[in-house]
Amino acid sequence: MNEPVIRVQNLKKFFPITKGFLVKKKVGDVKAVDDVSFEVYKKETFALVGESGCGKTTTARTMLRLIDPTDGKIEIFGKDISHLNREKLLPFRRKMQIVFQNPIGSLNPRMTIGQILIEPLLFHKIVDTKQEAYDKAIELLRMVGLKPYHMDRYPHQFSGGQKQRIAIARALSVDPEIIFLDEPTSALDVSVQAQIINLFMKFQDELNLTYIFISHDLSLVRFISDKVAVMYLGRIVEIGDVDEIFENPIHPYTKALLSASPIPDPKIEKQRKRIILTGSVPSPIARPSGCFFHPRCPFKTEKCEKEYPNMYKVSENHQVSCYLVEKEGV
Amino acid sequence: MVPELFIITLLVFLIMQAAPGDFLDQYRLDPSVSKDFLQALEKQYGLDQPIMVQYIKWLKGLVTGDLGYSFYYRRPVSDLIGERVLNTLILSLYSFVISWIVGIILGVISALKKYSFWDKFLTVIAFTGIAIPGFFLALLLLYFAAKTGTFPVAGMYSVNHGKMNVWEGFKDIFWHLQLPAFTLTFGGFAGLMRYMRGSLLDVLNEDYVEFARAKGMPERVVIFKHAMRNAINPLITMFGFSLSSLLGGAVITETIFSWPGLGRLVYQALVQQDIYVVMASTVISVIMLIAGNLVGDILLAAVDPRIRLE
Amino acid sequence: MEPILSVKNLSTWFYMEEGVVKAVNDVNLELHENEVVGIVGETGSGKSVTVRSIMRLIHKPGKIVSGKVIYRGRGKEEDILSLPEDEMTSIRGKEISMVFQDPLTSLNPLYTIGDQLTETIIQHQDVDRKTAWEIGIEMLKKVQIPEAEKRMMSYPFEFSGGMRQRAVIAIALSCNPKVLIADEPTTALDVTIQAQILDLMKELQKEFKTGMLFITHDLGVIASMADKIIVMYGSRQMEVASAEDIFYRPLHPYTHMLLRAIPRLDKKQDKLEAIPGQPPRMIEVPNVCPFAPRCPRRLDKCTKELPELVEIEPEHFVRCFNPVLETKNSEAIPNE
Amino acid sequence: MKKLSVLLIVLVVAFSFAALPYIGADANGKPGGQFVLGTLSGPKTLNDVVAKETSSTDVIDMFMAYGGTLIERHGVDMKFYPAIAESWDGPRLTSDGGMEIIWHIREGVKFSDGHPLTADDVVFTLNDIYTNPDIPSSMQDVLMSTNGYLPKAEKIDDYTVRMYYPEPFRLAFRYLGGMYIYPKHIAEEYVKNGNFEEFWTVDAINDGKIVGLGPYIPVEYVPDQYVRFEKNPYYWKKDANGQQLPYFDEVVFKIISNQDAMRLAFENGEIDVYAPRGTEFAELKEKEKDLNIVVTTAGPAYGTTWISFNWNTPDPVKRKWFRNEHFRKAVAHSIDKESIIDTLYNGLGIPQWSPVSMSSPYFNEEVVVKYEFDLDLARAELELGGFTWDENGQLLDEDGNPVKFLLTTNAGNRVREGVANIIADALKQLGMDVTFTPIDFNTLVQKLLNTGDWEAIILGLTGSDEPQGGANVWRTDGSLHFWNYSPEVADFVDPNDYYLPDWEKEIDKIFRENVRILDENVVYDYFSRFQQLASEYIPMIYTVNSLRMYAYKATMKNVKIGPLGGTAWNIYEEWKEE
Repeated sequence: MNEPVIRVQNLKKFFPITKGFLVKKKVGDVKAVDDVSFEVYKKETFALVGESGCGKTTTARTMLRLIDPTDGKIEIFGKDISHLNREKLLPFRRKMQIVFQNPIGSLNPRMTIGQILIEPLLFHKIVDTKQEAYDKAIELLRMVGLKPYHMDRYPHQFSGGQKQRIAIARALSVDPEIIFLDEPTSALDVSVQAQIINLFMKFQDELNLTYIFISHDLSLVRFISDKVAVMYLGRIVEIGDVDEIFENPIHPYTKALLSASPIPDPKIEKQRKRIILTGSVPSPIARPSGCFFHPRCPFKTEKCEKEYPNMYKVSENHQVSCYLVEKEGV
Repeated sequence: MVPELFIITLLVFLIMQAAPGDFLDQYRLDPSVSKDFLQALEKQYGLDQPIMVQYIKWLKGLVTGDLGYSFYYRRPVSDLIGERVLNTLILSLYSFVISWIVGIILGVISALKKYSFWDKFLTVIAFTGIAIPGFFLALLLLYFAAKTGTFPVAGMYSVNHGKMNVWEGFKDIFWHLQLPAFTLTFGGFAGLMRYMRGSLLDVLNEDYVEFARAKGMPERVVIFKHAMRNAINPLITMFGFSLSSLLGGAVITETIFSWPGLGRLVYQALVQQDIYVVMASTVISVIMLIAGNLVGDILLAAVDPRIRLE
Repeated sequence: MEPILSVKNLSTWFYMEEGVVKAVNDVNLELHENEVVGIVGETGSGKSVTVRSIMRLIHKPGKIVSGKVIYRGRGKEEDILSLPEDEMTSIRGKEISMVFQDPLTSLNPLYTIGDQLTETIIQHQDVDRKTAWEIGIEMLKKVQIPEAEKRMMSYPFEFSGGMRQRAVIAIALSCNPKVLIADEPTTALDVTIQAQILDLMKELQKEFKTGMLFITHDLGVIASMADKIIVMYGSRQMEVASAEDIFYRPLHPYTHMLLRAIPRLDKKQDKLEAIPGQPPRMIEVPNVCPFAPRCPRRLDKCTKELPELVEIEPEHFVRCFNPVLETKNSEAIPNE
Repeated sequence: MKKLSVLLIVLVVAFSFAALPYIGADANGKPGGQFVLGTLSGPKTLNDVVAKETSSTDVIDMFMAYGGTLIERHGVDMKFYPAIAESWDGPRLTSDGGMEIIWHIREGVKFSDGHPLTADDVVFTLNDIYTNPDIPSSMQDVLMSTNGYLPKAEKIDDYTVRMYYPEPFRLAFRYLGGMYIYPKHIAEEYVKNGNFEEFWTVDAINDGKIVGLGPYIPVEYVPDQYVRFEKNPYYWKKDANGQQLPYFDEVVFKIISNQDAMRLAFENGEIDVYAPRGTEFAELKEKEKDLNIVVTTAGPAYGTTWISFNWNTPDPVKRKWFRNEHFRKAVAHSIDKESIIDTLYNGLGIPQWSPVSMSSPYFNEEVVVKYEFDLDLARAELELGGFTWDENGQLLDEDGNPVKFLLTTNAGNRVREGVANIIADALKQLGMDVTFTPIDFNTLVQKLLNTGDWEAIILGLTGSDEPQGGANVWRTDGSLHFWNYSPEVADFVDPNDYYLPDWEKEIDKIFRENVRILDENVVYDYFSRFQQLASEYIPMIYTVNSLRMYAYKATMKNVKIGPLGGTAWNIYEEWKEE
């Protein structure tokens, strides 16, 4: 088997909490990402799912070194980038691009689409001359389904879907190998979402891209990803092959998530047995003892309150951090 | 607070010292003042000592409550400030209160009648207030006073003030107060009004205002209970901040209207390089700034549970 | 039985500097007691403006240009749109309530939950503060907020998103309204919380026999909630039918394509069928089918005139010259 | 020695029958009313020894001068009249080569607190205050004779005081006679305690502690608002009808910090007198009838405006030009004084040629050299000085260096900046490359006094009717002899390159010697020679004197405006017609 392109090991990101009126004092940490490990292989789509505050976005941002990790390793193509300085990071930055949730916020409103596309080409020295950059920009626009005459327009003249296409074109412009997709369609209408998702699928095929896909939409995750990691309060609770996990979820939280996601089919909806969780996600500042999920878990045992469960291997492509595995003897 | 005060005063002191010349320069070109006499004065004022020695001496005095000595007035700085602080407060508090009341009321009207004639009219007034230089307005008012004789031209008291009884004296000051207060108010309320308008318009667009309507609250309750209190919030920080300008914000107005306040004293001291008066005013400004922000924070905590309970 | 609420030929336009935005055109709908009508549509389809028009919460430069909203909950037929403004306050919150999309911003941050709850109760019911407070506590218990007595004293920021939406629902239902309008009430919430809230709303709706207008862009959510569904596109109703008909026998090409464009949790799909093109701009739209530019079944006629909303089958209305009749036998969702 | 004894006789003849009436003895007015004057700022102190600015001295004058000194000067005829001293003997030489004045003090004069004035007060004032080495004051510089002696006073009897110098000192009469007299019974305590600095701060007004011999005593001070004076109930003067002076019950100094407001207050009738600026004069003059005011001018003011060059400027090439008298004369020929008067003084100015004020009795126009505005003459002077022009018209010195220098003045003074521009324009026509840059006053003072880093400057000095007041400027070792400091005074002057022409030495001598001469005629000759030398060699090239301008209410009576200046010098006999 080939080497993974991304290997994250025991990644941690803590944010200090300060308090005080005149003198600020550190009173604790928000453990946004706590001991997260996974591997991603080439041409794979790896999904990070979970509810808001679970740490999926922080994980991605730390991997991109947009924020510095507190501890752990981030290996990209076999090299640990967790402590590289700006300069040494640059080639990795080029290889790793990101498409954000909100296309409006990520495009400079004062620059034309042409300028937005040409700038990174010249900065990363993908091309040598302005003419080449211009030609390449037009090529990119075509690739994402826009027209050459769009070059001279400004972002506000485009619809949401078109803006996201521009963001994709910009990400693709520097020939990346890994693209982080941070809820890339959640601001889009349903009728446009499919266009964008199909575009991602097409480029992955044609350009051998590896995707890190961050989403709370499990239907979308199922459709697009190969592997999925379910996060809860900064930790991965279940990880593995998408189909296996969606067909046979083991962690009660994964189960709850799946059962809570609506299905556009009234008959199925009416027959479904829902696991309705009580309460909401606890604060990441004061996480429960033992398994973080135990206060909401319908299957909790005494053990769950005391000790955080290890990762158990369910199958070759499926791991879960829950004592249920032992009980069921999988 | 203490380190801020220390750094700022040291900075001001160094800047004052870095400026060419000193307080005595104004006498150096006077043929009737001899070199020996100037030297005697230098020694007397401590100007012959190294800068840091002068600063530390002043600082030591400050700790014991001694603000230093004015070269120009040859009196303790605390006396000079003491006899003017009330005058400045009368003027600035009066116009402060009026600016805030007028600014908030007009801002609310302007926001509620958005894009109406009154909104546009008040906007024009506000921008006039912001744009017109204070000294120009002050001079305009002076001419108005002189031509119509309705208001006294300058000063805080009539020359016969000392012979008036309490009520007459109060009326006398009140009468003198109007023009300078108008100058300050006109420049001050406009910003507040625009700020209040903007803030209220923002709040009126908030979901909770719409939700209050949707649950059937009368418009009066929607505006005054749900919108207004939220709209005032950002102004409270400003309120605290502008409190700090109460003791020093009106140099030009005070000078033009001959109002016997601190602004004039400090301005003159700056020009004359009367360093300890400047230093004292710096100390006052810093303390006022810190106190103002503190008041702002306390008020904000009082009205906003999010701040209070965190 | 007469519907409790009938909307007739409602149009609401916004007079902007760039031109007139015809946000809602000629909308008709009926809502019965104990019935859930869903309105589905994308951003700018006019679904939200429709319900705000019913509440008369349209502000300048918007204007309700035509139509009637007949309310029958007070033993007579009343056109809400022609009531005086102060009369309107006795309809809002008491007869017709509304829940907004974002629970984080629907509550005033400066007042306690109890205050915001009791002020509504006092406004509409002839009770004193103490009674109102007790009714408030009861309502919080109804929406399953634990320690209701204590939580009355809390401020919104002390609540999580789900709890806030519960509080909003408590306020909306506190005066036992006959109609509840829910404008994307769970869009801002996480999926597990969404499930809780939807469950709760459904339960309460059944309990109070409220007529509910439920607005969403999420076909999954609407599938579990609505008895009847209105599909809106480009400020007009495109298809109106029972939930089953919409999902299993969609007749309008837009509905038909939309159902194929969304991924499904319960199936492994190879491909999503994307709808080409962009949603329409809403300024100065001509009177033709708004979906025509993106429609693969477009006829010449479609770009020239506006199809009527016709009842093609009983209780199944479609606005289309070329409906998808050949897929009658529920090909829309391939059954496995 | 023979010459001296002749002098002595002349002096005795001239002064010992001094039985003139006092000023105001012939006045005929109506008592009562209030007189309001405007002032730009309030007093800083009421202690004359400490006071340095007019805002303080104007207030002090009210209770210590105006009849409160031994002798006083008439503002129009400029003569000295008896005041507290009824008569005097001297000044006269004494047998030991010194000089004395015997003052006969008027009997029955009382301070404003009713305490009688005696010789003790006068002796105390001179010996214990003005000449006290522990109380530094600028008065000591004024009183010091040529060789650094200070006078001593001794009481002969209760009403006779003798003042004595070890050498003759001409100025003694005016300075000693004009000295303010302190009430010994109040001031002595402070002198003894060594805290005379703290005597009569402004707080003393409201404490009711001010005591004086002058006509009005300050009784109320509201900082930055007004000072109110009440008439001195024991003031000694009486008018022609035996009515005790002064006439006004009250005088008020109204403090108005803004000149525009001051003028409006005058037009509004809130103040009684006003000193208009040149720009306002014509306008006010037009309103004379409407406002019922008098608007008038009164001869040239003492203040001067001149251009000067630094003979010790750091660049030796430039030093050479500036020391060249032809260069300076050429500059003098290029000053268009008429256009300065027209454009900058609104016509209310007068050309100045002599270092002695035109209002001074020593002014002698006959001897003064005048370099009229004439660029051709200027060019001729330059040629005489060895200068030439290149093909572009640029002026070159005899070594071929282009003439190029910086002209400066203090920023913010509109008149000086205007004068600088007019002069710079003319000099450019002569082919000089002049760059004019105004700089901050304090920086300018540093350059002028401490570093010598300047080339050409336009400035002004205050003056008086007594030329000796400029000794600090004209003596070669003077601390304001800035165009050519002696290396002993300023360390930036190179002693090896110090250039002192004969005429400078002669002027120096005049300033050293004239004060030893008591014969006014001889002094007059001395200062004539001074004026001749200074105006010919022009180390300072004078430009224009502004005229003094006054406006006052027409109801004010007995306002007598003369060369001494001011509307208040005879305030005790002024009155108002209601």
